[in-house]
Amino acid sequence: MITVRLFGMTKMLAGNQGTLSLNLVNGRRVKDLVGVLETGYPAIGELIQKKKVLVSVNQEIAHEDTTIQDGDEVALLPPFAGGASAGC
Amino acid sequence: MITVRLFGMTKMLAGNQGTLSLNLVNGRRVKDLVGVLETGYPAIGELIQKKKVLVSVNQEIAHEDTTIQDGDEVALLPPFAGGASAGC
Amino acid sequence: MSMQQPAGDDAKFVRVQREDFSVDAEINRVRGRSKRIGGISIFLGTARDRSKGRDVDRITFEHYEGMAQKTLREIRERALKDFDIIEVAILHRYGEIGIGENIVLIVVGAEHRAEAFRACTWAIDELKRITPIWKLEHTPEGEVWVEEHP
Amino acid sequence: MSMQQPAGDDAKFVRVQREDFSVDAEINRVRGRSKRIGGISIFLGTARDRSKGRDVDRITFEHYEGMAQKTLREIRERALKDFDIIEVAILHRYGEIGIGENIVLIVVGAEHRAEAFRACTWAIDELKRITPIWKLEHTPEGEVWVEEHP
Repeated sequence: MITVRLFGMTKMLAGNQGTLSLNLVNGRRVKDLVGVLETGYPAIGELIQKKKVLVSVNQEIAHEDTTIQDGDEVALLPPFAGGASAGC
Repeated sequence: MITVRLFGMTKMLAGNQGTLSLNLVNGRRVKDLVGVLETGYPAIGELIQKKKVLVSVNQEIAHEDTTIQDGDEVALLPPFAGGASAGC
Repeated sequence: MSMQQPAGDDAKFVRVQREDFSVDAEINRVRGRSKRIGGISIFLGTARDRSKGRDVDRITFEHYEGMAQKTLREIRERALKDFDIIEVAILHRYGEIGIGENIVLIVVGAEHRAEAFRACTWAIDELKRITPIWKLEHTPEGEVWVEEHP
Repeated sequence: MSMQQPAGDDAKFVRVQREDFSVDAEINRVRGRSKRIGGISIFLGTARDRSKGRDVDRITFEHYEGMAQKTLREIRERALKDFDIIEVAILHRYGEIGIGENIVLIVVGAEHRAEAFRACTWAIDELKRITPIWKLEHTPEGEVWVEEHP
């Protein structure tokens, strides 16, 4: 089981769950995780495909071939919006 | 009699007098004032000729043909140095 | 990269916190680093009452605890390496923030002002680009997670 | 040009004073102008302990009372006219100032940060270029009236 942390709009799209517990049955890479997400949360899957939402592993931005180990900290990162008002 | 205000290095060059009282006998323009200064305070006169020191009349930068009226506020302005440490 | 939090300067000069901050206090922290500092460039971001044509009543910031701090520490370290500056402080608030309130602060101290300004503009651009912080705008029509294109 | 002092905003947002100032207080004055303000760019100049290779113990600033204020008011008005900003405050101290202390402050509030930064850098450049303020540096070797070439 992999625990995935959600923030902002991805949390909202998952019914305000802050984490998801997912089974990676067909592989341990980020793209396998995305496949599982596309089944259960198609809106999130689409945002990842469009690169609007990034996947991080251990607080580093990951790529589709990054391997996920047991105990790794995985998160879905919607577009960043720190730094004050829109376009400030 | 024209009263001329001095600041910074021009004040120092005039023996730390904050004002000078000068007689303009040969004309009422800034260049006539500079002529009088060159006699009494040659170091200041030279700085004005080199445009290192500016002359102001009524708090506006003046030119050599600016006329000085009785009661005008005249000042000699050495190079400005506001705004913190050198080259900050 | 190690997940361990470096101690020392980082905690003083990089913070993500719920509470408001004092700009004077952060300036004093930065200027306390060196008597060579002659120019301090500061950016303060505050909550506006309008965003993309919408009225905004208040804003809630969410951050990825740990990764947000790590990212800001990296921005500080790159600024210190890439610009001729002496110190930089980076603070970002999270939680609910009212209109007009402080959100983000960058304070850059340098010998000369040109480099202080350059590093400060770079740091706020970079913060917006790579820091995992998100913003929920509360508007009269409802709540919107904001997608920014800086 | 009239020698009369305009009343109102000028006295609040443009000051030449002996006393120290609080950056937070000046920021609050600027941000109080409008809830549209989202980006505030600030420049704070402080007294360095070195100048052109000389050690400096302290600095004395002299200003042309009246003309200095008039010049700073004109800089504020041109900044408000030429940049897309909402408010700008300009303060300069005079008298004796110790190393590390505040000398000059520019606070620019705008909707967007790019214009705030542009106006702030312009204002400090312009202040140094045209404001009748002079600086006497006290060094271990004596006192020097400083000529700046910005």
